[in-house]
Amino acid sequence: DGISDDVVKIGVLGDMSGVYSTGFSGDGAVAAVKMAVEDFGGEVLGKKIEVISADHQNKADVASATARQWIDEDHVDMITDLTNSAVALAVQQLASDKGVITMSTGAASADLTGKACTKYGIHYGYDTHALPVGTATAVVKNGGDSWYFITADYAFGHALQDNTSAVVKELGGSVVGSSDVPLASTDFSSYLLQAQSSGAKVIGLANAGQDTVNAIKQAHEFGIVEGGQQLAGMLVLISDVKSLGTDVAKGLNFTVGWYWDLDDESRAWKEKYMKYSNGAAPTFVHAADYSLTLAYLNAIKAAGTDDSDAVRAELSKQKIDDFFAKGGMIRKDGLLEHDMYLVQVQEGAEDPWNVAKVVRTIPGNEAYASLKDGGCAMAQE
Amino acid sequence: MSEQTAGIGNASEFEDSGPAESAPGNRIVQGVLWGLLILSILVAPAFLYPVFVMQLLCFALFACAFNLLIGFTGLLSFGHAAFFGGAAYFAGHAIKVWGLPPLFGIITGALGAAVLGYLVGALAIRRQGIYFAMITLALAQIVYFFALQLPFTGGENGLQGIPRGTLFGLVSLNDPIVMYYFVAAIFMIGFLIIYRTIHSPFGQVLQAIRENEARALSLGYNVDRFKLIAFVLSASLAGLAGATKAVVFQFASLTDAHWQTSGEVILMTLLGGMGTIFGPIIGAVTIVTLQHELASIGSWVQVVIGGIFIVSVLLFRRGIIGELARVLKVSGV
Amino acid sequence: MLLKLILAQGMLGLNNGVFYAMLSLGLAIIFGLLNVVNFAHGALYMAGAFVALILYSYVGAWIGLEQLHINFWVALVLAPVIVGCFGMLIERLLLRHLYKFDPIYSLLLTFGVTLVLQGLFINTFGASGTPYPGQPEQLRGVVNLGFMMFPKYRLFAIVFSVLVCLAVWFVIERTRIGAMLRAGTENPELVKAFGINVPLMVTLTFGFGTGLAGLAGVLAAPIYSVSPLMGADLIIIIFAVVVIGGMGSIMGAVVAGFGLGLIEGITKVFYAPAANTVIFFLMVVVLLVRPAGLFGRQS
Amino acid sequence: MSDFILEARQLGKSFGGFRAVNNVNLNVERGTIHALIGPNGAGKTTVFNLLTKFLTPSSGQILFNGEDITDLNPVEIANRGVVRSFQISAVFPHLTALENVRLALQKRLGVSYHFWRSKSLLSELDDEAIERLDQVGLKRFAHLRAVELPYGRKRALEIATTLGLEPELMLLDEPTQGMGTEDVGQVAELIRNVSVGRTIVMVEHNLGVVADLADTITVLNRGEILAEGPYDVVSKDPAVMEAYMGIKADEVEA
Amino acid sequence: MSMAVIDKPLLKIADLHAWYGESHVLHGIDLELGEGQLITLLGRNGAGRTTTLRAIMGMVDRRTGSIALRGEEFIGKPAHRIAPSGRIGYCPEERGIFSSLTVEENLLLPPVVGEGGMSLDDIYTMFPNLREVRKRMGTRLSGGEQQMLAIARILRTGARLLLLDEITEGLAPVIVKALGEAIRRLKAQGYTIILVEQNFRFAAGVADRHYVIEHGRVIDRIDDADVGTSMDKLNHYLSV
Ligand SMILES: Nc1ncnc2c1ncn2[C@@H]1O[C@H](COP(=O)(O)OP(=O)(O)OP(=O)(O)O)[C@@H](O)[C@H]1O
Ligand SMILES: Nc1ncnc2c1ncn2[C@@H]1O[C@H](COP(=O)(O)OP(=O)(O)OP(=O)(O)O)[C@@H](O)[C@H]1O
Ligand SMILES: CC(C)C[C@H](N)C(=O)O
Ligand SMILES: [Mg+2]
Ligand SMILES: [Mg+2]
Repeated sequence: DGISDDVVKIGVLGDMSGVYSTGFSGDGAVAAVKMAVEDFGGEVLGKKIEVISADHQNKADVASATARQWIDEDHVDMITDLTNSAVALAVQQLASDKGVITMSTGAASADLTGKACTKYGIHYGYDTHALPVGTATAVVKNGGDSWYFITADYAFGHALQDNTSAVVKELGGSVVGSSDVPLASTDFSSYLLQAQSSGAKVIGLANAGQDTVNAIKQAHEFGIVEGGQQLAGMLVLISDVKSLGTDVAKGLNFTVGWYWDLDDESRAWKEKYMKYSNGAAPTFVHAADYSLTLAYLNAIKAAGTDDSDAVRAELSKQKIDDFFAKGGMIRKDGLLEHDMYLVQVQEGAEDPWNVAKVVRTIPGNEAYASLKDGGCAMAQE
Repeated sequence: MSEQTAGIGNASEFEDSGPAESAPGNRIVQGVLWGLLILSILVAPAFLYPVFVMQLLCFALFACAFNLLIGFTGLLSFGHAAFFGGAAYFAGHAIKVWGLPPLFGIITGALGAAVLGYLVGALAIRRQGIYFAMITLALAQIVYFFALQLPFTGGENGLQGIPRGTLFGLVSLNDPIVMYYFVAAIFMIGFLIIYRTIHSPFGQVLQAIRENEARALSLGYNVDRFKLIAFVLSASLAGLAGATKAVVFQFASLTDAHWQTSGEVILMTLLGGMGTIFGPIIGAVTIVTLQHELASIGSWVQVVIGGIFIVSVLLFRRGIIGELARVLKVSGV
Repeated sequence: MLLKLILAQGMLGLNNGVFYAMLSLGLAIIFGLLNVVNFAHGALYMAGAFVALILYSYVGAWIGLEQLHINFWVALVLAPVIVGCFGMLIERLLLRHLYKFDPIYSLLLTFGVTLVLQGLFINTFGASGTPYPGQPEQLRGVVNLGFMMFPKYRLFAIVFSVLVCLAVWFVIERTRIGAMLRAGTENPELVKAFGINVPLMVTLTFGFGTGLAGLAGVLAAPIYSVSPLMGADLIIIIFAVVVIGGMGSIMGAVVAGFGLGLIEGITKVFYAPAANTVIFFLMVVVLLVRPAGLFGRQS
Repeated sequence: MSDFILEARQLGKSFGGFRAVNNVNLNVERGTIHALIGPNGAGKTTVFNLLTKFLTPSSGQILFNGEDITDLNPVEIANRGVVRSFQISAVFPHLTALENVRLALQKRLGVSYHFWRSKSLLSELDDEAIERLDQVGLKRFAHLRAVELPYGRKRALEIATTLGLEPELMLLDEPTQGMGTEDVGQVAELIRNVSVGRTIVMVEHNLGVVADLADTITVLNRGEILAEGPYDVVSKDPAVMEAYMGIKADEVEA
Repeated sequence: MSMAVIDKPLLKIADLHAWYGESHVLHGIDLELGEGQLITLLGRNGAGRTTTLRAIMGMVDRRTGSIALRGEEFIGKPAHRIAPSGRIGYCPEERGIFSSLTVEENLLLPPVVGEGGMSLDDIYTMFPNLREVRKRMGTRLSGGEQQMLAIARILRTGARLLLLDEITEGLAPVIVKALGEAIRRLKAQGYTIILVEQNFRFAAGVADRHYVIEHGRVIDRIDDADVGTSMDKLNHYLSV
């Protein structure tokens, strides 16, 4: 009992320099975690809380080697961020084998708490199941019933494409094709042409970050949107909208796990965060990073130990009720079920970061797969 | 545009290569190095993170295998990552999907690398010098794309969660110390194979080919076949290293097959000393340790590694062991 | 529909061919004349793109003129000069010391230079890439080619690079400079004794070849986002292009560059996953039937 | 029954459109020294390259001991006992003289592909290697690396190595080129010694050496045979005198 | 030995030392020759004759002493300035034919250093073999053809001082003879020539003087007229 090694170590393993380093991971995520630790008082059960971070370069092997050493040598108690599903899947498995809790935020694949779920793996913030529920539904209902996907060619992209396809088909739409694009491509033109000639009404972007931004830009460059096809970004952050410009992104619908302009509590948190991050507004992933850090520390406090089993159990006992999630709960399969928001790009707001307005709140139980449908074997008994 | 550049690191450049290998001074230095090697392998896990030492051993074996080609045959392969990384996938698949025990999985990996080595080698030895280097580089890139696109490799995700399993159905390799000595044994076997190859009748012919290919041909040696065998041997041993690494990290990834890894193994060998026995080990240990220690400075590691590359090429073409041998006036180390 | 798609992908392929051709051209000049395989060529291409970006987005701020954005046309002239000068520096300070050794050492040296350059740019600008905002006004918008809408800028890039390639080919193959350079590679000492300033010639040539890489970088900036890794995988493709064209052959580099871009583009129509590898497979085939490359001098 | 060890029939080689060797018929009698002479560019080196398959003939046939060897590759030809030397000296510079010779002897042990065995098993060849070195006067240099030998001795080492293969037929391309007078004498002596019991074909510009050693001389000119026979006959042939020695040169455009 | 001093030497070399890296090869060469003269440098293998020519051309790692050409000092000049300002043509021992250039490109390579050079036609007339092979790559030539090319190449440039190193090496007697003719003709046309030879008979009769070099020094100097009487001495110098 008590705190192992007299210190609680939180490891932020993220993409510190690559395509996901803005918006999802990087300094912004580290700032959120550190801010939470500070707000918590820097200590838990009288022991120091330490935050360390490392760059996984979007490489699962780099990530798992780092995680392995963190666990074996540095006795890290919890690993978070794990932006990039391939990374998260690898590290979650490894950490669980070694009895260490992971709390993935940036990573999206619903498999993390689905068929790849583990005893100590938690997925916090959003997933590929939750994203299309809002966005794809809205698009299909507006008449966009045939889709062509441009998909990031790894765990995340494929999961997102699958989950979106399921939504589209359920609503009677069809999927006419897809192109797999390597992560961090800069030229989407040939895929876009392929999509264009498929005749689909909607080009679904099953990618994220810089990839999404580039794809949308080039679609405009080649006159694809003018040609009558609609783009649907399945994972868009406000930072992406900002770099696209609201004129280019105009009309875009997308789904987020939180938006800073939801209520006063959120607005206040955003102001505070911006001081930590050199003036960049938080994305919903950063908010999740903060929220989960507090949740984890509270669980240690409540359990009176940093023992993984005790903390994991405690995490599922609490309700997550803060600026980020209202009445959210961490399920047996490790998924944080909470409300999601469909937002739409808006132009000309006063605050340069006010790039979207919320058009619909998607209740947690609608957004996420049920425990039963999620496919986590461990959670079925 | 002459293609007849003699192999790298040989002939004209280094005129003075000390006395015969069996001179008494050499014997002593050789003995000391062997002793140091064995001793440090035995005691390292007591002082260092075993997984890290295992990584060192894997890369050291990789570099030694590579050196067999560049240092003792005069062929610069710029695509050795294909064998290292390829074998990792073969081994991973054999263990994870076919359920082979780890040892047989690793052997499967090495055999797979041998087949790849045969295919790449047979094509590449049609050209010489810089062309050979570029062709191996490009062929390795094909292997890389296969690793990216074939269904069994897991694409960008890599092949994850390869079980370490048990050795001969007896001891679990999940115990880090057992795993360590298992890896150490593989390293020693690989290293001894290389050592013996260099000092075999076959090695003698390789050296002759490196020094004067046309003459070797006129003496009736089938030069291409010798080169190909050397290539396949080197590829298999690189594969042995890669497969072992896959079991250590329970992971086969694209990084291992990427050209940058091919570049790194060249650097390790160059830095330690091409054509020396122990040099590649020193080079691998230096580079891997650097990467490890400097991981916190992020991409500056690349700058440092690049800088070392430049300095070694400009000033230490003999490498650490090569320079040492020159100063001590010994050979065969 | 299929024909339309083939034409469209062909155009895009040709567009990539611009960079294959210009880069392999520079590589071929440097190799053919200096016997150096410049691994850093891709990194210098990247540097060229960054120079354009820096001129547009940063220089103004540095000198206190926030509103100053040095435009694309200026970059098109300045970047090759800057990159070329940097190339000459590399030649003077580093490569020069390796000519008397196996050319493989030059390859390794430039490999090291590549790592350093990439690392420096990643550290300064991040690995993810920044879009180049300075695309010239005159070249915005699209042209309707009948089978597709094609951005004006990309069309410009194609035409411009064809002209550059032709001009370079003329200078090297049709003037005495070429012969002097080749001789200088082979036996610099003797060429010097004939009264030619070989070291200067070599430096200028290297500067010219790398300047071409810088030029390609500027051309690329408005198309792709400017990223420290933009040249990293490209260089391997360029190697294959050069081997296919015939190492050291100027014509080979240009023809193979555009041709392979085209083939790669069309491959995407039929079997997209093969597009990555088609160039390397072609390389294998060429090696089997014509080891010196399509335009190389057979030995 | 003719005792020709080597016969070339209608041998031809073109480079592009240029016929470097044209319809050459060469009959080399067993146990003799056969010299190939001719002006520069006559095709002598090319003929050597054809005979050893370093070049592929455009036309013609090569018989060795009556068997057609036209389609064999250089390695197979060497392994049949036709071994050549080069116009410039060809040794393995960083191997010792002993190791150089041993490489030739090693072949007959059939262990050259055995990478798993120790090379110490080659030491059984040392005695014979020393003997070969002794034959060419290099015994005391056995443990010196070849680079350290003076030019003439490198040439001798090359011959000793070649002898290690016990070739039936040796082809020597300008063995005395670039040597000072004292070396020339030494090498000529050496060639005479090793010719015992085997056949030698040599290209040589030094007429003194040719006159001294050769039993038969074939004169090539512009890829074709101009004359053939013993020195006394050939050297008096007016065509040879004009084309090769340049007698009557005043009338020929220099 | 006769020590006739030339009034106005075209080339005067005094106390020339030269090094390759650490190795000190020339130990004080002194020689001189007047406009239109022909001298030979004789000596055994490794005596330093080639190095003397290379030192004149600035092709050694370090040189000291004096090389005065038409009164101008050449020691400090960078290598690429020597041929043009001295109007020198150099034919190296190893011939130095460029393999990546055609024969004609090889011929046209050396820049013109003065007026009065031979035209391509003159050259092909002098060496008809070369005309036949002019489109061929340099090193596809036979040894002898390469030798001709190496000499022809410098005759085009208008050089007036020719440094010729072992030009008869590896050549058939017929060519050696032709070259002898050519040398005679060049001399008659007023060229100044330094000839490095193993074979002094080749130059006997054309040369003005012979310098015997050993261990990087001039050990003797023999006027051509005295060759007959100095035969024993010469044989002694040149053989064992
Ligand atoms: N690979 C080649 N391509 C084109 N021409 C060639 C090639 N090799 C040789 N030749 C030509 O063939 C002719 C014969 O050359 P070869 O080397 O056989 O002459 P050689 O009799 O040995 O002369 P030398 O006594 O000068 O060595 C020459 O004119 C040469 O230019
Ligand atoms: N590049 C070099 N580096 C070091 N030493 C050299 C070099 N070239 C020549 N030497 C040495 O300098 C000395 C003189 O050589 P040089 O070539 O001038 O002789 P030479 O009189 O022309 O004889 P040869 O008949 O061999 O041409 C020799 O001892 C030789 O070994
Ligand atoms: C930043 C993200 C889009 C990463 C992605 N969510 C993934 O799972 O890989
Ligand atoms: Mg010849
Ligand atoms: Mg000489």
